Amino acid sequence: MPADPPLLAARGIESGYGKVQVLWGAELAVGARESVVLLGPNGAGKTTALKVLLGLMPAWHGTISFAGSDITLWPSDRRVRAGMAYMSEIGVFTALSIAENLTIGGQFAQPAALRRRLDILYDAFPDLAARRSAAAGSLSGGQRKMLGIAKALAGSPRLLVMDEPSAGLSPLFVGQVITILRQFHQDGLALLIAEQNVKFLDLAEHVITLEGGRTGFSGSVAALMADDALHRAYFGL
Amino acid sequence: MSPEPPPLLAVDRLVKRFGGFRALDGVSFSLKAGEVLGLVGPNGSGKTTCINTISGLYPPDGGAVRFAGERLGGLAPHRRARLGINRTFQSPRPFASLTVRQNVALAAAYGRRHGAGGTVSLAALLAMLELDHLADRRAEDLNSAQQKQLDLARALATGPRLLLVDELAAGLNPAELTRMAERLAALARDGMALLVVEHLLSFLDRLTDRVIVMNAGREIFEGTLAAATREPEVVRVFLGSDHAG
Amino acid sequence: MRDFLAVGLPVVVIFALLPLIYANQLLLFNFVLFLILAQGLNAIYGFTGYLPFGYVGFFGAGAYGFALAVMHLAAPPGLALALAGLAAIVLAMILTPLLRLSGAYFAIANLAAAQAVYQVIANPALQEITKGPYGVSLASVFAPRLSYGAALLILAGVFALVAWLRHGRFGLALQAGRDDPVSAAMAGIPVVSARIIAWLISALIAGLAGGVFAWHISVFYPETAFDLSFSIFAIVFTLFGGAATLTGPIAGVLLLYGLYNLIGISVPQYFQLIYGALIVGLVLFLPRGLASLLQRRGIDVP
Amino acid sequence: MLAHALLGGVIYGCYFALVGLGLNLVFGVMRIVNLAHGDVLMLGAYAAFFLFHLFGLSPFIAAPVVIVGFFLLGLPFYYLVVPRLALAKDAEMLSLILFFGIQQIIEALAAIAFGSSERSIPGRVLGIGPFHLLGETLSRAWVIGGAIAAAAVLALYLYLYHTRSGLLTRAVMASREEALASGIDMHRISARAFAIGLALAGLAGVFAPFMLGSVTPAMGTSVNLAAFAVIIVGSLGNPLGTVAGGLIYGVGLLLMQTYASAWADLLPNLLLIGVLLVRPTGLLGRRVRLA
Repeated sequence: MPADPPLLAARGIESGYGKVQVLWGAELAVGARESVVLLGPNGAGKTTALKVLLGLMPAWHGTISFAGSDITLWPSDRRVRAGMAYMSEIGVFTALSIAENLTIGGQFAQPAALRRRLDILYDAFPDLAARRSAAAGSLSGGQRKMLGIAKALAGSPRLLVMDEPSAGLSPLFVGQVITILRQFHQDGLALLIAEQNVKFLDLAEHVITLEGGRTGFSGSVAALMADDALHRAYFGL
Repeated sequence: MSPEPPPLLAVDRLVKRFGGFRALDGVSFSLKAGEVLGLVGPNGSGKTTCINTISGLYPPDGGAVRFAGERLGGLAPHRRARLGINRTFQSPRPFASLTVRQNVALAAAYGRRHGAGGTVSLAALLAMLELDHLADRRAEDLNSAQQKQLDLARALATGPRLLLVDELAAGLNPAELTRMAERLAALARDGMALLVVEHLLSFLDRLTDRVIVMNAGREIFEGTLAAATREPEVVRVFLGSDHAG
Repeated sequence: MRDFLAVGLPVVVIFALLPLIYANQLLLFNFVLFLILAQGLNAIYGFTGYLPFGYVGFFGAGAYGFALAVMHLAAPPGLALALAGLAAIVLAMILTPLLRLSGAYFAIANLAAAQAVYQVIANPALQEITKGPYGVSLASVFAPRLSYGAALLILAGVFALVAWLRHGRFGLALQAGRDDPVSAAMAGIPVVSARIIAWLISALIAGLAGGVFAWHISVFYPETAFDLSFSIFAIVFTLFGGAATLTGPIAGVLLLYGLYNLIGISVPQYFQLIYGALIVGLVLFLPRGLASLLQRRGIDVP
Repeated sequence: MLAHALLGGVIYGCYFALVGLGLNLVFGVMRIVNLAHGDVLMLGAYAAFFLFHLFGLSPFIAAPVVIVGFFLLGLPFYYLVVPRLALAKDAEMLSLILFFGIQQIIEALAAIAFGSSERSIPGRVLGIGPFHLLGETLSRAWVIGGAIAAAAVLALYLYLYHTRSGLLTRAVMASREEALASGIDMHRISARAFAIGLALAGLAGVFAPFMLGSVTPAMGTSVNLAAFAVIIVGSLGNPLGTVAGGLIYGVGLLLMQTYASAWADLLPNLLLIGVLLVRPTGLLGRRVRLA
């Protein structure tokens, strides 16, 4: 167990939409350079949890810290500046070009640093390099997902938070997404991935399940498999 | 051999497209009076689209919906309500500035089909859904569980023969869940047909054992709920891979 | 009916008696006129959420409907008044497709429509028919006491109508459609046709107001009958008092138009300034008007 | 006559593109309907009038002064008003009513301060003598007004497509939701767009005395209707689509003035209603949200 305080820690998070409460005291932690997969069926509150972590929705209760600062009340642009990146389920601006999407991802970087970063990303995503000025909307679903990842990585974040990267992807592309994420993770990127696709467990060092807006299981993949937490989270039967 | 009466609801190869995306890709099923059918599947599989199309919010792009033997075509939602089709919404949509009583009374006044539902009074309906003590409160002042009950009360006030239930369980506590399941079961016993979209399978399990599993706008399984959770294809769709068996 | 007897009728009676003790009948008439217009706007904005910036278009159509009926048909005032209402309804029917637009576009398109009607009527090319920019004179039917009485009758009818909208099934159905058109449809409410009926009713009220206005002042110009201030005043009075109530617009008219006259009409810009500031303040701090101060405390405002 | 009308129409088209530009930028970025847009234009016109008559400054000097001044006023004004609006349930409708109130305030203050008489600046301050273009003789003031408007449109294009801040602005226009998710500081970008919108309206105002005729405090409403016609005919929410709307409007206006001058005033209103009724999605592009 790492003795260091986690990179990101959320405690007792409650939140929701209007009067509809979705999260009822969720607990989450991601260590530096750690990869965490947040599993759960739809409606369990995964997207809401991620939005609260990024400041896109307010936390009604609870605290969030990142890299030693209490960020509970920070606006989202400040969180992104501090090293969090978020890839929503949409992930890209379809009306803008690939290069523009990446520049938006790296909006807070110095021009020279951004150029270097984009060179690295174009190497890692050759499909994108070939069509820099094409509109993101002209890409296939899988390529869009890749662009979404590249955009989120353009700001050289310490932690990448992703909402269902597998949504709408064929199994082949899911494999490619996992490969590319593993590559950046090995270079030190911490990951928090909300998924219902169990395939992403391949990438996980730690698994957390959300059940009805509360943290259910939290532990290693092996422990998850030993327990029947998985089946319970998904089928509740 | 007397011919079997037609089912109350018959959905025949229903197609609904949004741009190039096929939200419903040829779904067929039927439902008899007094029957409960569960509709499950991952997000985006087309469950709510199915309810929206049957209730008339979306015109279908192909296939047909027949109700009591009649093809509905492009019939407007308010006319479907008067035929006896009603629904609840995933997140409740009350008439926020009206009182609870006005919400339900309007549905009874406008939505009730001729000669239907005369047996249940407004007061009894409010009492049944534990809204009687809130009758004069504005709907916007209710909490989310109460708004869900109001949604159901309003749908029931129209005297439906077919009730489409969209994610009623989310956000209810265990005691509320139990009462809600009992209520829905009682409605079915009285002859109402129910199509229930639900993520919380344990809730569905108390209502029916007949389910359809959808994925990507298509039906991939029809059978009992227990069998569904053992079916590899269903498990794969729910978990996204064949990791767990 | 209770609201009408408690609130509407007393106001009508007071305005029926005031001429006995107060000589400025034109001012009293203007009060009655704005009471009618504010409630007419309330009928569409309060109950359906559609805000007609060009409400004055129906008022002007009514005024000219009345004038044309008198000038060309030699119609007696009663018939001319009916034709004034009809003119506004016809205009509203032509503009019914605007209801397909969402709020802001509806408001702007409606304003453009009012301007267009004004430009047609004021056009010198139509001088033969409308007298164009030179205005009309209806001295033959001038009868201020009669027209004041007619205005009071219209006011009583409008009060009764709004009281009915507040409690009747139809008005509740309109409000349901305003709150959520989708679930209103599932409650069996024909949202679109109900909205159209409210739209026509609201236009009719403005048309009658315009007709009785033409009758009462008898000499006027296109820019008088299509003065945008009629729209602005009706909106401000309704927003200030609280839409979708009977009392709100009445309070708005009595307080704000009272203030307007108390300080004196000589510098209308000061009122425009005050009204503008009021709108800004209302939107930012009290979007549901004075009535909501009471409603928030659970008090039902008739 | 036709060639003259078409050429004049293109010049006017450039000018009306500028009139609609700021309104469309503000709508595209904030989904706010700035009903005081025409009144801001009116203030720009008065600024030019007084700078000329009190200090003898030509509109060429008034233009940069107004652009900078209105931009600097726009920033605090944004923070004072807009963030509160964004919290509301129906922000678009509420913004309409709010800016309607602001319009009334501006109009009243202008009438109190400047009186209601018609003001103008002699056309000769923009240069003397007629202007010859493609064999037609045109008013020099028209040509200059149109050219400056075209330059302003080009400047906005360069800002939106060739600066990082412009890119973020387009990102917000493309998707507010994704812009938030990408960590874009919405308020900073929106405030800037709002201030630019006011500056563009002010600039259009500086040349209004030459393009629209005399200036009065009450001119805002008709300018607004023209501006709405332009952006609805063009492409709502996409500022550069405004150019097409402006050209259609300008050519239409000159043709009407040439061949049916008595009815020319009807054009903006009929165009606005006609487009909204026949093709609520706008002639060229983005949807007008339907009820």
